[in-house]
Amino acid sequence: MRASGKGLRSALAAGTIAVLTIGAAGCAESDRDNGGGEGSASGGTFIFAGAGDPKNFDPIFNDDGESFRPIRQMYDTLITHKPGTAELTGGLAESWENDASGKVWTFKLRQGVKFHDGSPLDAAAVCANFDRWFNMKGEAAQSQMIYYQDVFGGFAGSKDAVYDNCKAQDASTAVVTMTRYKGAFPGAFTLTAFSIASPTAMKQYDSDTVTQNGDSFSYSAFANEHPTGTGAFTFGGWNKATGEITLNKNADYWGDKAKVDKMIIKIIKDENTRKQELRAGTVQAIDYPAPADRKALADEGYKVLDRPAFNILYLGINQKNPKLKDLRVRQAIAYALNRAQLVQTKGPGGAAVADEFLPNTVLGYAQDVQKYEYNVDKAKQLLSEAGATGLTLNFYYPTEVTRPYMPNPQEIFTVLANDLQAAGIKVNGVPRPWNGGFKDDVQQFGKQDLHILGWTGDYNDPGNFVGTFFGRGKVEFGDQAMTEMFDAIGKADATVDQAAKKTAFEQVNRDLAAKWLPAVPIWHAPPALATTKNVEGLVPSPLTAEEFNTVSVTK
Amino acid sequence: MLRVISRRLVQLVVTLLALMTLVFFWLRSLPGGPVDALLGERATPQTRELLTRALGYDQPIWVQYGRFLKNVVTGNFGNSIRTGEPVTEVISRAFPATVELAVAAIIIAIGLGVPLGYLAARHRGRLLDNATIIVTLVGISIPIFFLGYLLKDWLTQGLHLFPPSGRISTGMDNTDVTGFFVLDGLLTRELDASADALWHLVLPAVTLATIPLAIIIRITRASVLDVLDEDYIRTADAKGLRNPTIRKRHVLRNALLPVVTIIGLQTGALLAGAVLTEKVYNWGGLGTLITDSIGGSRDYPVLQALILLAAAVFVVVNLLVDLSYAVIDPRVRVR
Amino acid sequence: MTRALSDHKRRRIDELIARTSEPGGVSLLRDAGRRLLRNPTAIVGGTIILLFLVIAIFAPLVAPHDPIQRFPELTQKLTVDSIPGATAGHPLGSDPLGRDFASRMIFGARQTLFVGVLATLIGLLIGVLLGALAGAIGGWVDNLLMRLTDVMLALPSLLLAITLVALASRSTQWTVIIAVAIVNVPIFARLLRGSMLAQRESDHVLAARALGVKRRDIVLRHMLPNSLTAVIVQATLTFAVAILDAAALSFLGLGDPDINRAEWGLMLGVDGVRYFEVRPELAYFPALAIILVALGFTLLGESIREALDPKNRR
Amino acid sequence: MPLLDVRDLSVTFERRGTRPVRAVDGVSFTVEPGQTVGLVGESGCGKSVTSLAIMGLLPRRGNKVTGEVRFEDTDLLTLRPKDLRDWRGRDIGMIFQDPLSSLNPVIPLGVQVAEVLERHQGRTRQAALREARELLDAVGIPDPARRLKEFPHQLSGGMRQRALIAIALACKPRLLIADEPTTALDVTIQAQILTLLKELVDDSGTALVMITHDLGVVAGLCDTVNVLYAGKVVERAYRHDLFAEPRHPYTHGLLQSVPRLDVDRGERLHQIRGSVSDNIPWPEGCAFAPRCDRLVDDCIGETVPLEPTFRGGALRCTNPVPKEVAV
Repeated sequence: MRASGKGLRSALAAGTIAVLTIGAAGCAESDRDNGGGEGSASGGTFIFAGAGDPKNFDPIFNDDGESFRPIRQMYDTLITHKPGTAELTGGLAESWENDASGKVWTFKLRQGVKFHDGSPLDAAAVCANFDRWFNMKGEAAQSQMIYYQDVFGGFAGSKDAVYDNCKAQDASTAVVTMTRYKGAFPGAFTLTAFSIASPTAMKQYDSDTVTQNGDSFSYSAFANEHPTGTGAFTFGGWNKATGEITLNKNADYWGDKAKVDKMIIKIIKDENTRKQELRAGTVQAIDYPAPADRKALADEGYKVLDRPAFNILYLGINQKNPKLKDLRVRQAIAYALNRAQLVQTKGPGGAAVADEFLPNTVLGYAQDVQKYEYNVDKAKQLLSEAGATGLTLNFYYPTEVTRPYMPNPQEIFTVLANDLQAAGIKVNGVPRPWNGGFKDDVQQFGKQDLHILGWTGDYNDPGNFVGTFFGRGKVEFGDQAMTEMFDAIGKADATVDQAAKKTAFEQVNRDLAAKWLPAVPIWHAPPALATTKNVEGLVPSPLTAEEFNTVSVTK
Repeated sequence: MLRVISRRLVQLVVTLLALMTLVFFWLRSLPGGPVDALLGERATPQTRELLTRALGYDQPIWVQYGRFLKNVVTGNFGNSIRTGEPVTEVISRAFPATVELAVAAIIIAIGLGVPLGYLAARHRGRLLDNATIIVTLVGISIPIFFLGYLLKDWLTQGLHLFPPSGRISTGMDNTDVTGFFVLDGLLTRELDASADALWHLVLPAVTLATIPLAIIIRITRASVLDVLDEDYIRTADAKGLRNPTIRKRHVLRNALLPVVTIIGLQTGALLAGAVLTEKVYNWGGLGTLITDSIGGSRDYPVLQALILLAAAVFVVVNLLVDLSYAVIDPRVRVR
Repeated sequence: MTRALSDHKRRRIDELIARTSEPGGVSLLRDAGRRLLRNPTAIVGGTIILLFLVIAIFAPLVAPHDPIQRFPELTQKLTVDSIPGATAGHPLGSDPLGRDFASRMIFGARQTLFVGVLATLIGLLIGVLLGALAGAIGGWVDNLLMRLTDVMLALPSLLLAITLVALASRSTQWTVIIAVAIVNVPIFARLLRGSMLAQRESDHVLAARALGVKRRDIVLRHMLPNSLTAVIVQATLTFAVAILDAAALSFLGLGDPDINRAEWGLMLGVDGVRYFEVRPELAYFPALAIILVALGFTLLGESIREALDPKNRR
Repeated sequence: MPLLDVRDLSVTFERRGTRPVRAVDGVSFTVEPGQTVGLVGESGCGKSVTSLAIMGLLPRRGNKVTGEVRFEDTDLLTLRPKDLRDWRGRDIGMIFQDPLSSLNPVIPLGVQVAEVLERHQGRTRQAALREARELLDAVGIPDPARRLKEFPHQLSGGMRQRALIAIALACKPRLLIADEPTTALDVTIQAQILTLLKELVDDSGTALVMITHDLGVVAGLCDTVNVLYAGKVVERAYRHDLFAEPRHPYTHGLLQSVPRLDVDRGERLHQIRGSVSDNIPWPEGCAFAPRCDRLVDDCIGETVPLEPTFRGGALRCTNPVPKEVAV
């Protein structure tokens, strides 16, 4: 019967203890700050705040940036990009050659490169990787090789398969033969998904076992605990409870060795929290600072690094709607949009109005396409010419999502819809959750008249932009029979000669703007990085493919 | 007592099965679904087809349901779409985080709420009482995610009093034994880790405690006032008992009865509050898991398991509350 | 013994009602009304709500501008990291899209009222219907309905709302309203059922039955009206919870997707949080408005409950 | 010297926002050692408030208590609340109306009895519990050892009241105040409890103030009776005198409304019309006036004093019931 009194007392006591310990904790923490990092001759630790969980660390089974960030530090690709650009340069292959048919690729491999497990990187290892992908068994595994499916068309036994075979001509020469020419190469060899992994480790840790469980898949020990590549960092561990991926310096790296001893990728999903952690000094760099915070961070002395734009946001037009089949109506929509104002009011720093569906650094960008300057009167005039006054359109936009090219879909929709209304087009906004209906409705069923969507380029190739959108009939844009457009893009993509390819794609881009207008390009919006002042050597990549071996943290 | 517990557990199982079936069929009827969630933006139609077959979505729905049921009965909730781990693993990792947070919040709420409510009742109508009432009313009316934002902005940005997010400092390299970081530090003698975890715990726990605290204060106050009005307190007074004795022996014990009930009812509210609090403080618990499983990714297997877990926790906690009620209140015990 | 244990939570709700819904008819109500007017808490709460209602109803007259119009003078100075403050004609400056923030705040009262009232009303109607059915018919209907509410009560309210929104394939304003409404169904159902059960045994119902009044009439004329007082109190309190839940859903990115709509929870949960550092007013004003209105409804609800409590009748 | 001497006791309820209400208005009476004194009246007449005021049990806030309550040489009203606690339970015991709600539901009976002994007689818990068992035995609770561990809800109504009596008499107080001790009980139990009370009081020489609305109780127990109406003593007399010759119309009415066996069956029972709340709306005059059969002008014009009658009695009436009118 005295329990109640005692309970109260002990609760109070617990409170007191808590308060005392908090005080102690504060002290302990400041000690740590003073003690850690400095002094030692070592490079210290670099903590980078990422925006999401990676899936696993087997490159071939991944397709998203958050997984690729750590993978890229641990693995290398045959061909890579010059830092800060989308220009190709040698990776594991010092050089590469394409024969006249465009089907045979010969890679001269770098000498003396070793995987983290000590096994040598040679032509046999490279071929083992190509063969592994091609011969992957099981629908579960195959269904997760999204880039492979996209670039290489299919697996062993499929008539669409692009890959034929890989031969180790000698220890340092690998010859990859394709069944046909594909414009994606050599750019696609830079894809992080096609990183070269250690065949020994893959065998040891059973890399190909992907098992279905319920509505999803389990991956191998290789993918989860023993990723083994040739990269500047080795795998230290992934603490899922704290969301920390630890990477250690690879002392035997073939290229520029990492300047820091250890790198931690800390996963912080909320952009606001990433910023606050940066300010608190608990992380040294953050990805994707909110557009709204860039100025404040820069003013406070943080480095805000813009990646050169390599993406596109567009307003898709569905020609299943007969009214929208009329080019004049589509042009009216283009004229109605005040894209300059959208960029000014809602564009993240460095954003620019897009006139074409690819950034100007990519081959085939034309300087002289038709531009649709904001002009409401012109829009109204075109609409009445087309007999499409009083038009009502269903405008689909996604919710529950942000994308580098689309930091805030709701705001973008609201502004665009507003512009269209001003030109006399009635807009019926239809929000759909990104994975809970938007992609289905837009890309599977084509329920929309208009929608916003975009793309971040994977490698420097026009086919990766316009080819992806307009190279074949897609429900998204309605008309399955725009054969003229499909043919032109297909032909341009199949052109082996680079100069001819450039000319062909320039023409494609001119026609896209003036003749076909299947969508209206809105903007290129470069995603940024922000770091503390003492971080040096972080080179932002247009492909969000930063490598952190060049980063150093000064005191 | 055993009969009560077993009856409750049977009830729980039946409820959960019904809930599960409902959720299963509902999810299958939705657009998008796991296929969409598993495919990135790069997916080609071929990949989509492959995946549909790999997941067995081309089979009749009752075959799928049978498989689902078999899995669930054997404790297999499938794998998370987002991370590819078994759902049970994902949840058992997040569970301690939320429990740690919730327990801290409950300790704050009870530790402050009961004394404050009691004091307010004792000083009924005076400044302390009125101030307490106003503060609790605001506490109930403030959106707690906003409160979390404010606390975070004031105390971690301008003043670096607390860390802005997470459960422990990055790179602390603590040993994970139970998943309760504060406890782990004590167990492994990594006292600095324990202190650091506690330091991270303060703001989220305070944020999460706000509503339960306000409610406990109010209930305690009302309950103490009720008890003070009771005849047996007058009897105790008539006996000439000293005030402290009356308070401890006669007032508090009786006044705590409704508070115990409310604490049980608050468990649910705590889970809901954890969703918001954890998002604000990037706290890797169940709340974050819920947000992650819905927002964008639609991680249905995890979501499914979470719904079941929430219901189970709620039922179990209320069973515990009932049992504790029986311990405190002899009337329930015997009847 | 088993009943006493497993049902005491339900009993608690039922007790609450039994207390507030004691038969007493008009004089009780008049009495309660008088006590209410003397209670400063009720007056503060009532004033807040009255003000809120007036602003909501007369929003178009009070607001200086159309809440969804974008003004060139505002958009000119608007960028993603700076939002213009007060200028001539725009006392509270701009919102993130160059609209008049003051007008949005004022129209916000209307939208917030709309969301809160509808969520409460729908929940109330369904709940009252189910509760009345259970209470009036009893037997297996009662059993079935109460098990159903058990399942719903097993999930915490916001969690249930989140799940409902997530499971709805489309997100609209109605998804939010209905999700928040459904969360409240079991509460109202239980409340009404408990109150009806309490009354079934009460003197005036027994008397009516003895006089041979038809069962339907007893339920409609005698039991329901008396039970409704408890429901009204609960509805007042629910309103506050409804707008808070709507705000929380917006914060989680699961709220009303149409940001043209000026609703305080939406404004706070989306713009307020996102642009907190650029212009904290975008968060402070809606937050303050929500707190005030929630406070007003809580104050009023509690004082009505207090006024109806027979314990306070002396 | 009287054991208890209440002089001009007044209690005013002053609640914020309401008119002050004078619940007890200048009540005086005395209790000699060993004597049993009744306070009689309808509910709301102020008899319970009087008893609570004597015990200092009225809430401190919102009440104004004036006058004197002399217990032997001490004016209880001047004591600090803390010091008054030393008297309560030790020198003055009290029993309340509802035995169920007057016992703490979550504390075993034994502790509730024992704690008063621990408090005033410095017993240890063990010793106090032993003594408590004897006390329960003394008040006629069977199997007291088992009952000590039980909770109030496990006892019958009569046993609960016995337990309360045991608590009140634990320290052998010189004065016991019983506030409607039998009202909540079955009639058969009522008689048992009254008998018990009477025995205990007689045995120990404890004085008893019996508060009741039940004239039957008064008839069986009290030495002198004070009839209260609207916070004032309207008539005081020895038991026999009162029953034989009630003078105040109110007392008269009360007695007449008790059912009797020696009256014809067809005759209607007398009733006093109206209720206590039908008061005159001004301070002077007789509060009973609106309900009185013997109303004359003087009743409502000026204050009616309490005037002594024979044998220590007193009466507050301008037009009393004549002596020869038999009841």
